[in-house]
Amino acid sequence: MGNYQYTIWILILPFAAFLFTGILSGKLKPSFTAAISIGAIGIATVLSYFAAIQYFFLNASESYTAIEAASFTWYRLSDTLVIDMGILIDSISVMMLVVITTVSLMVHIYSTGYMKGDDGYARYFTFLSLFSFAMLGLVLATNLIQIYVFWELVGLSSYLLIGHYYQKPSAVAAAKKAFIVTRFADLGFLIGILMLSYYTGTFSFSEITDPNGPLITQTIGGVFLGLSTLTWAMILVFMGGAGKSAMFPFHIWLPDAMEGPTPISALIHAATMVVAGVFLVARMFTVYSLAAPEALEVIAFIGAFTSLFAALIAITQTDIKKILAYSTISQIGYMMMALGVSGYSGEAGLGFTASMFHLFTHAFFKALLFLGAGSIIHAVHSNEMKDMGNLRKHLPATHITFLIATLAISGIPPFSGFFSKDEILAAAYASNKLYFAVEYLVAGLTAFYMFRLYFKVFWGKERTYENIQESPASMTIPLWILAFGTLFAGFLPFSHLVTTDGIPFDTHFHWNIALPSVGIALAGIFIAAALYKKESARSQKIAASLGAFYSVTKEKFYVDEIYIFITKKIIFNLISMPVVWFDRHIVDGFMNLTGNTTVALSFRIRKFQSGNIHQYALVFLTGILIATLFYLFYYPN
Amino acid sequence: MGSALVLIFAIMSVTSRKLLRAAIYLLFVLIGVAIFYLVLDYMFLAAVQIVVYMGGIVVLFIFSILLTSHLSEKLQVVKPLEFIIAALVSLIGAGVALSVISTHTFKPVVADSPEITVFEIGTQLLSYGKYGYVLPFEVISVLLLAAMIAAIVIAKREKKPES
Amino acid sequence: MIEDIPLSHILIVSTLIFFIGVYGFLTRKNMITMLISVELVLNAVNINFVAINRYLYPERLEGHFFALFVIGIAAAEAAVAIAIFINLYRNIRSIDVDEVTEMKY
Amino acid sequence: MSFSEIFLMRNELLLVTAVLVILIADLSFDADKRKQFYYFSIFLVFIVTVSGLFPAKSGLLFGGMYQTGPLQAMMKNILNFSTLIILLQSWGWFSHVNQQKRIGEFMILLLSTLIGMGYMISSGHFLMFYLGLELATIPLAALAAYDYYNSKSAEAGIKLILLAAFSSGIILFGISLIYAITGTMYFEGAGQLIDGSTLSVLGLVLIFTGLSFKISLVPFHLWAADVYEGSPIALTSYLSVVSKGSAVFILLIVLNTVFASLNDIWDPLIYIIIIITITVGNLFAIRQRNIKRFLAFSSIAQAGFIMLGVINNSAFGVATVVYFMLVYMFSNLAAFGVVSAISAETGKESIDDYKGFYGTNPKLSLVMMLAMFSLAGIPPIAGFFGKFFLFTAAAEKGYYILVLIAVLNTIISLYYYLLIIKTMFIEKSDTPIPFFKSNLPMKISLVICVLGMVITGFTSGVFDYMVEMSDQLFSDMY
Repeated sequence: MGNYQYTIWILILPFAAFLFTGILSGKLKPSFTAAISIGAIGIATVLSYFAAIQYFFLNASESYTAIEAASFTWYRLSDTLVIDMGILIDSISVMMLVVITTVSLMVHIYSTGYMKGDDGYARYFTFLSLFSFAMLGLVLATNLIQIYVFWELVGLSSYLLIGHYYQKPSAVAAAKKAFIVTRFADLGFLIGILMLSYYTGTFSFSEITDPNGPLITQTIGGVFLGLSTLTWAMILVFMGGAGKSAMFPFHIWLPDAMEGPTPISALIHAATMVVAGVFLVARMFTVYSLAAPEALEVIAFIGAFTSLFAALIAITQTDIKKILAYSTISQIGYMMMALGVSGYSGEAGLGFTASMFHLFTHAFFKALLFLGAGSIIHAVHSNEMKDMGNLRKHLPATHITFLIATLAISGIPPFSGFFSKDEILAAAYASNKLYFAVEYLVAGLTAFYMFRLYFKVFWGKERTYENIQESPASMTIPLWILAFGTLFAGFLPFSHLVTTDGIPFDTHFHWNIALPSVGIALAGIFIAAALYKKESARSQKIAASLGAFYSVTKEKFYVDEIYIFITKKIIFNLISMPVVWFDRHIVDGFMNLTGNTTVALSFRIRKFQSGNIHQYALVFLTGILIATLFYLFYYPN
Repeated sequence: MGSALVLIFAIMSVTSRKLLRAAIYLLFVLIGVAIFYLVLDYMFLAAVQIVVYMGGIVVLFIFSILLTSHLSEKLQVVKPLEFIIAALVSLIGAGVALSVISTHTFKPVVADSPEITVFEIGTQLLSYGKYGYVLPFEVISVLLLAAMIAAIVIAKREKKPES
Repeated sequence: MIEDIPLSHILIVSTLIFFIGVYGFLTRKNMITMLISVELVLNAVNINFVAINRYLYPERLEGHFFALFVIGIAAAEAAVAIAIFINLYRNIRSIDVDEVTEMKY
Repeated sequence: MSFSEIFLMRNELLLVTAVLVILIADLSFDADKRKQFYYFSIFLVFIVTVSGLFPAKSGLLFGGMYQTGPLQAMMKNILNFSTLIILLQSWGWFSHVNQQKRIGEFMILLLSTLIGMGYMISSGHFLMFYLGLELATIPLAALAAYDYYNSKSAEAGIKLILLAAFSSGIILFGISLIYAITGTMYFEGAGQLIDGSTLSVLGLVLIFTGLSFKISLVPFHLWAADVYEGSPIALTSYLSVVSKGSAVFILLIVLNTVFASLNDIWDPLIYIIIIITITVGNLFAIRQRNIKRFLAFSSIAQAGFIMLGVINNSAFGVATVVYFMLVYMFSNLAAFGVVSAISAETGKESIDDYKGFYGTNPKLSLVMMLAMFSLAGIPPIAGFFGKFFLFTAAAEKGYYILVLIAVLNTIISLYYYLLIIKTMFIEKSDTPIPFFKSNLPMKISLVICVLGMVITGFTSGVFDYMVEMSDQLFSDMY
């Protein structure tokens, strides 16, 4: 078991940094504020790694059990229903600790360079500490209420961070949208919590997710619309997760949220907040898997659908951050789908393990991509790809690290993304062939749009840049560290560490899946290269560097034409564009319409407040009459 | 018969187009109510009704009517739509209330009536046990004080200072 | 004497007065007449209290006392209301409720 | 009756004493010493507030006409405390030339309504309930019309007193019906004898709607926005917190004592009223351009949320309501404090005037932001817990649809609270409100509110205490 008391400091330090810098804001030098924040998260990172090593590798027993490292009763609602505050140490929370602290620390360091000279420098770091605290509190939560509180705190601090450039109307609108859309989704979460607590009389995860507990072994509640009450509750809980994790149709906030500073996108929209929903489902996975399989089917469907949907949109985007945003949505769809198809215990739980594995590797390479994009934007002062080209000459460090991350997300061995994606595809293959086919296609699309981005930015035509130079060391060092993580994270034996029931199992390598998936990834890369490398004078060299497969297609020119026809005409115009249109006008439009209708409605009913006492008295009296008549006819005693 | 008269006066007091007449009709209604109390053997209450209402409230009304309007002024006729709505709501309300009251079986009426003397009333008003009313008595004194101050503060105003 | 009049008769009268008052409150434009309507309402309620007291629970004087206090409060209420009317009259030279719809929506 | 027994009424007695002392002191303080007089009055209210913190005993006085206990004492403490904060916030308004002379009267009237609320909450008899209600209403109308050069203020007073008189007529009719059924006006006796007949349901509806008027539940709320807008700002905050709070408290007591056996009947009524109240309050709030009116509608919506706790007729439900009132007091008064400071300083009350406020007055706008977040129910500020417990209370009764609608409405409310924040922080203005220094009492009050918003959320003891206190309403007394 071991003693994990010290883990409380992982929470306390960022919070203390937030309080200290927040209260003394304006009195401290900005650089000092940054130093405090970095110091706090740095120590937290060390502690997290220590906890991970202690939990995973110094563990004597065969399996991993959940440990409540600290707990105290906060509110007592009834004799059984209590709200605790505590720290829950188990394999997924420890893994998340490592992810969050690592990425957060990198982002902190990176930001010292990226945000240099910004008016809100100190404020930025203050909120960054708050966000880190909230996110860490979320993953360490021992019960539903604690997770909900931190969940909302994450939303709040991300609101503050996305709206960092508060002079920019679009940033403010985006922050508000993110806040409101996720809050909207959270209402499902909240009601789900209330339903669960009503039936189980507890908020505690250890009791709710106990495989032998009453929630799972007994049927509770009635049946509503063909699904049990528990299933509905779990679907509602997932709704909250879908909001934070930007699942369809709640994904609309994420692309807009790119208005925030780029390091924030790396932290919030790549590695931490957006995976909160995946984490939530994983946290409740026992219940989903054993007691509410229908809810799990919903999750699998939404995950698969979102991953395809977002990948199709990503193809058409021209803003590099938007491409990364849609790619994030797509990858998280992957994780959700993997959870959805997963079984419980042993090798059946491969989907769960794969999902967590992908979460882990994705955090590294997606943070790297975002930070790389930040570095590009820092140099070029634009988000648009048309302003970029041939940047590999000017930004060598960014180029190499970005390429590593792009290869990883495309699933090319031996980069980390390959291993986790392979496991996900294997899990999907074992469970549902349709989802497998979808995800297989998405893997190809991913490789395509990522390399489209890569080629357009780093190859392509040279543009006129104003005094362009590589980012300072404070920015490139985090890039290298993350690139290192991206290279080696894939070799972790995840099935020995993170499993559904805490018991390790052996997974073998799925050659039958790995090879075709690499194949489709390469295909995607080649199409991208064929389409987008042309503007480059050194196209021949890429052709050579990319190997024989490419040269074959090159020689057979008509194949190239077919590729272009397929991609441009079919995928682009016939599929992606309509999807984009649907996304912008129907999904987003629906949300806007709801808002507008509310406002319009409020105009319509203003006549009720006419200022005339007679009318007030009349409404008053009518109210009484209606109530009385209601009782006369409905409650005849 | 008497009650019919009270009702007629009540209707007239809310429909009369002359302000002062409305107040006078109200006076008649109040007298009618006082007579009710008398019939029910509540002498003291009837006396209070007459003193407070006639001596106080109605005088106040008449006074303020004289202050705020001309005697010849006629109130506007109620607009038909307003009339219909208000009448409808009142009628439905009355119908509902009456139907509820009439269908309710009250406990049997107690016929014998103990004599109520002013002395008894006084004692109860100032006793502090159960069914004693000294506390409300004190509270209403606070209320009257507050109302008095309120009325003075609002009505007595100084010239607007040149700001 | 009260044997001649049934309780229901009195309750009907009081209810009618109550709703006559309500009608007045809903239609009258002049604030003083609205206040007159309120007095009608209060009197109707008082009749209720007294009659119920007398017919159903004559052993205790609760309804009687209630009516007594209601009369007192009605007086206080009327005084404050009229003070406000007069103040308004000084401001806008009218005590018509249709004139006081400055604040709406 | 011994001295110690009469001491149960200490809150009201002290308040009466305070009123009398102010009445006399008003004469002895010279015109140039109004500020001292103001501080003196505040000091008296402070004493009353502090005295309420001593442990309260429960007991009946005057044959059950007055009943008190720790729960009632706690409710009164909340009201006293709010009044103290409001008075602290009103120096800016008092210091205006044409108000200075009348501080004394203002205090007297305000405190006498507080006495009325005290008696109302402690009433064990319908007469005391009615008297308290009237004492808590009539002076308020005068206060609403206090600013007598402003026709809006007079309009507010008129709307308040006419409609209040009307609604008290309706309550009285309801009481008379209950009296007809039970033959007693003591809550205890009436509660045992009430039979659930149609007549008693009618009585219940009438009494409930009369109180809904004071709480400003839709559709009995129409007066609220107009009166809030027209009244002097100190009174607006008083109406939206203290007056509303007292009505909520007595509603809790009346429903759970007199009408306890009819709870199946009042549940659907409250259910429907909650839905329309929250929705209508929110829809109207979205569009307001006057900050006082905006807060009026927001507080109407909040009143709907409060009812979520009332619908759960158990000690837990009562505790959630009282707890929410405490949190609501801090949040709403923080908002009103800022509005009041601005209004006193510049006379501006339109939301558009708040543009660029962050640039000139960052501290005040941060307070306002915190208040808005608390009202919107964003964790970890206390407002979240207040709302969350209310939701739990309703969910405990199995009203998921209701909770769903309520939670949906929090999204709408979030939208318009953010609108205020956006106006202050982002929008530019050529003529922003210039920087000003708040006066000392205002600063104190805002610090108290901010601390309250933060601390009440984190100290679980507050809520536990309230649950404990609320038990007595259901156990030892009835």
